Amino acid sequence: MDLLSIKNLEIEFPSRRGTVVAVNDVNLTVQPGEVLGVVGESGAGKSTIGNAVIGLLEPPGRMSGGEVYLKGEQINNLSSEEKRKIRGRRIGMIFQDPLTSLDPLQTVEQQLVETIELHLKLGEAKAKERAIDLLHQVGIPNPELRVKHYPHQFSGGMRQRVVIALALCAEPEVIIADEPTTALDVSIQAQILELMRKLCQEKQVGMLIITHDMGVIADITDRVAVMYRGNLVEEGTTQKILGNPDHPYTKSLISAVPRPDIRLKRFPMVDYIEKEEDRKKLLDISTHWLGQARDFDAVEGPLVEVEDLVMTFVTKPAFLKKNRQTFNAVNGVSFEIRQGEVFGLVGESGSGKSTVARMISGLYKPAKGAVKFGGTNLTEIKSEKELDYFRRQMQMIFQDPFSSLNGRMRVMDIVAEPIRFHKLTSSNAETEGIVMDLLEHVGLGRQAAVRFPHEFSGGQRQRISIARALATRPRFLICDEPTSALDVSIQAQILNLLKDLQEELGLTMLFISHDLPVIRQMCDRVGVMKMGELVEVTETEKLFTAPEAPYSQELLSLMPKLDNLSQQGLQVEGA
Amino acid sequence: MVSFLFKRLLQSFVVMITVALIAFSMFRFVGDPINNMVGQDTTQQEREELREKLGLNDPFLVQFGRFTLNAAQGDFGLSYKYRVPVSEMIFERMPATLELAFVSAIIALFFGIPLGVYTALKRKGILSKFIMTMSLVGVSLPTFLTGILLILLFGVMLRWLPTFGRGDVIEIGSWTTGFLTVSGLKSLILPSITLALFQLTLIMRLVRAEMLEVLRTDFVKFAKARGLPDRAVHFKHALKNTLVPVITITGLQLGSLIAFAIITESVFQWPGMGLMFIQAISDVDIPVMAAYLVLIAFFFVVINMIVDLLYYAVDPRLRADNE
Amino acid sequence: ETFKYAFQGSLSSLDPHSLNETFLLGTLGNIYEGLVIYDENLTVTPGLAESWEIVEPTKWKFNLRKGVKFHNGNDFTAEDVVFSWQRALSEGSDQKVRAAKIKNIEVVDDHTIIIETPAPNPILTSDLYFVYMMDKTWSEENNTTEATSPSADTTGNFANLNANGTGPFKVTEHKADVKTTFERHADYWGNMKSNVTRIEFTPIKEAATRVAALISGELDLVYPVPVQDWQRLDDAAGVKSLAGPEARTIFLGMDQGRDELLYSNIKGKNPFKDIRVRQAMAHGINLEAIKQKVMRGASTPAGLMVAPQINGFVAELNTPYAYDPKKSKELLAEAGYPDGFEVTLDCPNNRYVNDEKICQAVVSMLAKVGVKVDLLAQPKSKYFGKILATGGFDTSFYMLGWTPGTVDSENAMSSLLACQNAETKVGLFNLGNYCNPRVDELTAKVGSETDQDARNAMIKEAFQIVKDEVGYLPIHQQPLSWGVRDGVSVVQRADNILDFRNVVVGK
Amino acid sequence: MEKTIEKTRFERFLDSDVWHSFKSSPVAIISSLVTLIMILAALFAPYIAPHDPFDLVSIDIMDSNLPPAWQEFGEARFLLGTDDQGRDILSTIMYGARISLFVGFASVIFSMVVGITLGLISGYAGGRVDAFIMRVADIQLSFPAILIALLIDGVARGIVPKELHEELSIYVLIFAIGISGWVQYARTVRGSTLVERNKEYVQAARVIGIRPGTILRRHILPNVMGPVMVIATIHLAIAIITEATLSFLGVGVPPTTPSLGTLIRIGNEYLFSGEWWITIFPGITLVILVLAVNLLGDWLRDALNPKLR
Ligand SMILES: Nc1ncnc2c1ncn2[C@@H]1O[C@H](COP(=O)(O)OP(=O)(O)OP(=O)(O)O)[C@@H](O)[C@H]1O
Ligand SMILES: Nc1ncnc2c1ncn2[C@@H]1O[C@H](COP(=O)(O)OP(=O)(O)OP(=O)(O)O)[C@@H](O)[C@H]1O
Ligand SMILES: [Mg+2]
Ligand SMILES: [Mg+2]
Repeated sequence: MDLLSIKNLEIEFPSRRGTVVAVNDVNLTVQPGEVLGVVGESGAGKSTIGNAVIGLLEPPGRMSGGEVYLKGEQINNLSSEEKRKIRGRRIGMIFQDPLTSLDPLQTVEQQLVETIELHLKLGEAKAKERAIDLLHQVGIPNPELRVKHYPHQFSGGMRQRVVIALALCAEPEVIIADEPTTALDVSIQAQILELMRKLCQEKQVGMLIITHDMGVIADITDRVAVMYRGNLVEEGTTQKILGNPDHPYTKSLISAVPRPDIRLKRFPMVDYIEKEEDRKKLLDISTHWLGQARDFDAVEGPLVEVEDLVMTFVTKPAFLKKNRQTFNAVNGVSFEIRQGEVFGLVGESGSGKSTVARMISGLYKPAKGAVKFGGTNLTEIKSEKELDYFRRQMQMIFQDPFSSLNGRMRVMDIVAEPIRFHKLTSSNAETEGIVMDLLEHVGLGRQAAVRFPHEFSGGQRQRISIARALATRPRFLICDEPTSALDVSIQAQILNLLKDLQEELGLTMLFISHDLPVIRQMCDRVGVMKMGELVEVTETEKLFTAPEAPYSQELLSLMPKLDNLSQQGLQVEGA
Repeated sequence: MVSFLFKRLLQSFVVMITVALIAFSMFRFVGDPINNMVGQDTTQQEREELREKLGLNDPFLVQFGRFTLNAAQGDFGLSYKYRVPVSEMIFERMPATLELAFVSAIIALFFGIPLGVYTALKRKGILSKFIMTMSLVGVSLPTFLTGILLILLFGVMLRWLPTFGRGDVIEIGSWTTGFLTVSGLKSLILPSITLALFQLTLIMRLVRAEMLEVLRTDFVKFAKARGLPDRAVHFKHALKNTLVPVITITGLQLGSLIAFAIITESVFQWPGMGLMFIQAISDVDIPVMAAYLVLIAFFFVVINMIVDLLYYAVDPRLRADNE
Repeated sequence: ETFKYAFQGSLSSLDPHSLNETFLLGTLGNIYEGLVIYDENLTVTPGLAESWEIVEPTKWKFNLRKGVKFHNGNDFTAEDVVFSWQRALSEGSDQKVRAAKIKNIEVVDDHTIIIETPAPNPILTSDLYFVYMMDKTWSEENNTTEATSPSADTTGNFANLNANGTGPFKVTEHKADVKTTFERHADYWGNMKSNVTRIEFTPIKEAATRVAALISGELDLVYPVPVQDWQRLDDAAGVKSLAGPEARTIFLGMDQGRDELLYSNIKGKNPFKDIRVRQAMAHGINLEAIKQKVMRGASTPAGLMVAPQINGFVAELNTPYAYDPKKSKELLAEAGYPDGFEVTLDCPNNRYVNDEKICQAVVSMLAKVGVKVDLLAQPKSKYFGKILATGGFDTSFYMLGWTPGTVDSENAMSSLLACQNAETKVGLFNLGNYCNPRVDELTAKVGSETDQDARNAMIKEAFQIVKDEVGYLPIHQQPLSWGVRDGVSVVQRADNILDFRNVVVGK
Repeated sequence: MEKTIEKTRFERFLDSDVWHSFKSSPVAIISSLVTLIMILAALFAPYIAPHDPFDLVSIDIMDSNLPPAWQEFGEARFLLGTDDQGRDILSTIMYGARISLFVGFASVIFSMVVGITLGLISGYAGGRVDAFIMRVADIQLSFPAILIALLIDGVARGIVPKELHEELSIYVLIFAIGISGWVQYARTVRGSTLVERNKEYVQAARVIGIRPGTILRRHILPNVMGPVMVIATIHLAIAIITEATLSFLGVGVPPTTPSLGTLIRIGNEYLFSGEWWITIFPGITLVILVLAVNLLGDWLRDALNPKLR
């Protein structure tokens, strides 16, 4: 008997403007002890399937056809109370968006203990013990202390691990993991994958894992299903899919996987197009709006300099200052980014990468140290007007696409906002034209403009975020894991666009990522962070060939190798 | 935190002084106190003398200065009308008002929150639509009308409940309480319902509005995905996330219940501070008004301070901003 | 027997010299007593003085009652009379006007005194009713030899919250504005009808609540009851309304002093100075309609400034001006205002029975003859602050009600009819400054004439003049309106005072 | 899609989600219809009301306290009966509603604007600005509308010439009611702003360089409007009633031109005597109005929330 089986699943989102069929006639099965990988285009309907299985489709979404069986028992037509009993206990779910999946007002401990007590019927003390143990298992350092913290005190990757711990805590029979490792560094990722694998093997748990990371697919899955536009286009053993795909879409996907071993000038891309009108226009930056009118002052020396940055968080507020517990998330970080350079920042999850990015963009005020832009110390500028000039040159793509978009604005207004604000166009019609164009270039299509953020998949939202960042025609772009939620082919497309911008216009970037192959392809120099400190800053190639710091060496050794990847149709440009 | 409290305390003095200042500039618009202090036979000259003696002819800054100086020494003067120390009067009235405000706040919260949650969950249900509509009938009828209608129904027609006053009270130290006698408790019912009706509707609607938003968030979905029972999802996770506006409004409403439950107190002849205050206004009893307003300012500062502290207690994200 | 009642206002003090207010004095009249008291019909009868005689025009001899005991057991003596008089004259006292009618008191013996007045005073006894007798010893012991003054220091006055009189009831508990409890004084000197042993008084501000409390059986008596609720009371089981005429006359006053009206569109002259305009006003108001509709038939339309209970009342002058809008318009046209004129009517809205409603009705009646009246209705504290001397008589048309405290026309004449005169302190409530030298003269004479017939003739002459000149626009004597439980018998005195002596509670 | 750019505003509106949600919500349609009818009836009272109750010449005290036409003693002239001065209740409701609606809406809008603005600034700026605004709010809270009305009325009467007093009184009312209501909004908005301002979408806007003012208006405001709408719609009833209370103090409209609230207050005195129609009919009118406005507000709040569609 199949552990989990999905038959002819069909899901649609009806709306006034027509019905979006998100999933169309999909059949999947998971056996006990088996790991099924689901890959596919961003927006293909992968998360929707996961939601449907546990019966938490968001309205107006509804299952318009098909059945779901758990151990032969049909579960999609159960009463809501019976469904609830299955959730968490028998089917564990890890949602795609770790940053918003946790209740902001309760400590991690409260949320863990509550779930453990409910499902395992343990006493409070036991449950607490188990909570700490779980955190330990998912690689949260210092779990005894951390367990008392609130979600906002965790980094993106750490929250993701808490979510995993929550999903695993009742030892369910089936685990549905929606991009569980996107925000994790390779070592933690390896640890988590190991944990999951062990669960599957020892407890005969079945797992459905949705991911864009071919490394993860190669590492953990037994079988792989490939989705495209709501349809299941191909299914087979991992070996088969990665090594010898049949469907042209799968082929195009595999070809776009960034190579960890050598640096290519551009990301290889094989466009898979069903319909001719979907073909993306090639973009000529020299004539395109994005490339025009850059009136920035020339800068001598490095564009961005970061000097001895320190960021202190209060982790336990207290009545008196001396009883307060504080913690330096970033501790004495200095580096510089030259003009036209892409500076990579890698490192342990929770090591302070996002915090550095936020300090540079002015969102956090450093406790100590200085951020200089073109020689000007930004931390000292007081007047808004003056800062404006620099802000226009600087943009940021946030790590979490779910919360960085205002849910009450339409995509059109979100992307147009920076253009309108900086008065980069002369008419509204022009602005709207540019926004449409940008949306197309990030692969969303024009019809996205009138929708609201919550109507999009994770990857699609990330693309909105990217379009918004590009809309100001920035000189310096801070990218906090810009593409981790994207499928590799879209990723390639966007990274190529960034590369073009960099080459033609000298766009400077701070590029934070856990994806080492991407780092290798994108960055000129890399800084490696661990526990709030910069342990190594070096040329990218040097890092990959001869890492110096022990931590760097460890990181690289854990990088998935993807040896057996199909290399069909892949032409190596430059190198 | 200590410095937070200290700062607030300091600010509260400024607030109270400002209130006194505004109050003094206001009093001459309320009417002439003399007419309420003497009979109609009293001669004009005597009236003038009295004005002079009371310092009513002094420039208002002088009057204000005198008030602040005396107040600083704990002396708020004598009520013009009752000729007893104002502070005594206020403290005598305080228990009645506080008990009433407390009971109605409890009623409002006790019913308002669950009903708000219910109507949010069953947004389209018939019952919740009915509740939403009925709650409005309660607020759109003026308090004096609902009060009288309640009296008519329960006091006059059914004769179940007393129509006025506090019933028998028991003195515990300097506090008088109606909680310990049957007639005291019975007397509480109608006025507290009258007062609570409005608060209840407001809280219920606020909770509903906020719940609707929160119920769509990812963490609620994840809580459901973990299999948590509905009660935990709705009350522990969702509800808690709606609390900031609810706390704000509850705080403000509690403040105004304590300070200005004027109409309810008059309709039920509830011997509380609101009634005293409205009487003081109509009698132009300046010392009572002045002391009372300053006291109320203090109340509000304290209540709002508690509200702000509750924000921190409820929402850890705000704690980092503290200071 | 216990008797519970409610009134709209509160008992602000227990000090008999603190505030000259009908309700306060009326209530304290059950605790304290003066040398004389009023009976059911407002006739002066012996109180703490058994008898008196006028020995000289300015000297009265009073024989004090013997064996009278204060509530604390002390005896009442002549000493106490002197003390009380002096106390009434003290700084904080609001009885100074009455006390000043006495120049000196000579103690003949413990129970005989001679009171000397500054001038012959035919109505001295009426003034003495409200000068209540306090116990000298008690007052000295408790350091309350002066009246409670609103301007005193924080140290409260003992007599303000405690009482010790000779009256039939003593105070056992007093919470100002909340509740006052009385108990029977066992050693009371007099005989009284009342069988009540305990009385509870609660102020209830809202009329509806008061009425509800009566109907629901929680109270035995409430007053005032809105006139429109009488029917309801009479229909309800176990309660009834108790109505009667009050000695208060409600009237409108017109500014006849200023050369230009305030708040008017007529500039440079004062229409009210023209008698034709005043007549037009008088004929333009339908008093019968006000009685029928606003007062539910309960008032007595008036043509005179004093009520029948008041000494000096002239029945034939009490016929109101006839309602004749046509004539009214003609008169206005004659006076040069064919299109009428504008004026603002100042009106209280919580002082007299249906005050605001009467004003509204008047405004609409006058509109029909062409006088456009804007109505400014305000609560009494703002209202009196505006229209009285303290507000600079800031009005050109106003409503006022007057009960002569002495139950004598002289009081109305000197307050309302005499020309405003700050020095002689007359006419101070003559807010519109109606002024006629003959009336002035008569007022002065009436004040000292001891021959009743001559006096009444003078009063009549004065009233006749005022009536002819339309100095005021009397409206009606307002009704007293109480509600009582069946089985409770009380006497409704025309001065709206509840005398506990007359309260009998049946089954 | 290119066409959207050329669409007129009206076309865009017809195409908007709000309009579509409106069309498909019977509650919204009915409640907006009711509100509209009431507003129109008030606006055009002089043309459609059977009598002019504010014209003193036309009312007659002898017609007072007549019951509704269908009752014994009722007269056909006065469908819903008359009040204590002989005014036709139906007409007085229409005329009175003009005052009440104007005062109600104007004062609620006034306090909303002031309160929201200050609340946003306070919550966003924090620190001293916040402390200052919130302490001003505390001061404000200490004064009930009654006192504020008396103060403003006094001051206004002092500085404005006497002829203008009557026109002025209604603005005094609006100002007094409005000013005593803003704190509710300010504190609510501030509380929510404190929470919202740290969210990432706000930070994203900050990184773009958007001015705090614009961030507050475009980003935070829509996200904190939920509770504001709840309070505002309920406040409408309060404002209308407060107007009646204040008019009693002599600061508002004169008794010869009663508003809806005043009519209810006056009628209240006749409840015991059985003349229920004086208070009940205007009371029902007020209840219906408040109901309609609130239901409309509920609907609008849901309709403006993209996630609830
Ligand atoms: N509430 C909604 N209303 C309308 N369309 C929706 C809604 N939610 C999702 N969709 C659409 O459904 C499709 C599938 O979304 P889903 O989140 O399942 O994608 P996904 O495969 O998980 O993508 P990603 O890899 O980017 O997370 C998308 O095209 C999305 O636009
Ligand atoms: N508001 C906060 N209060 C307390 N601690 C915080 C806060 N924000 C971040 N931290 C802590 O600071 C550290 C660095 O966080 P940061 O988000 O910069 O990590 P990161 O390197 O971006 O990690 P990831 O790759 O997982 O996103 C973490 O340990 C986190 O727990
Ligand atoms: Mg997804
Ligand atoms: Mg991060």
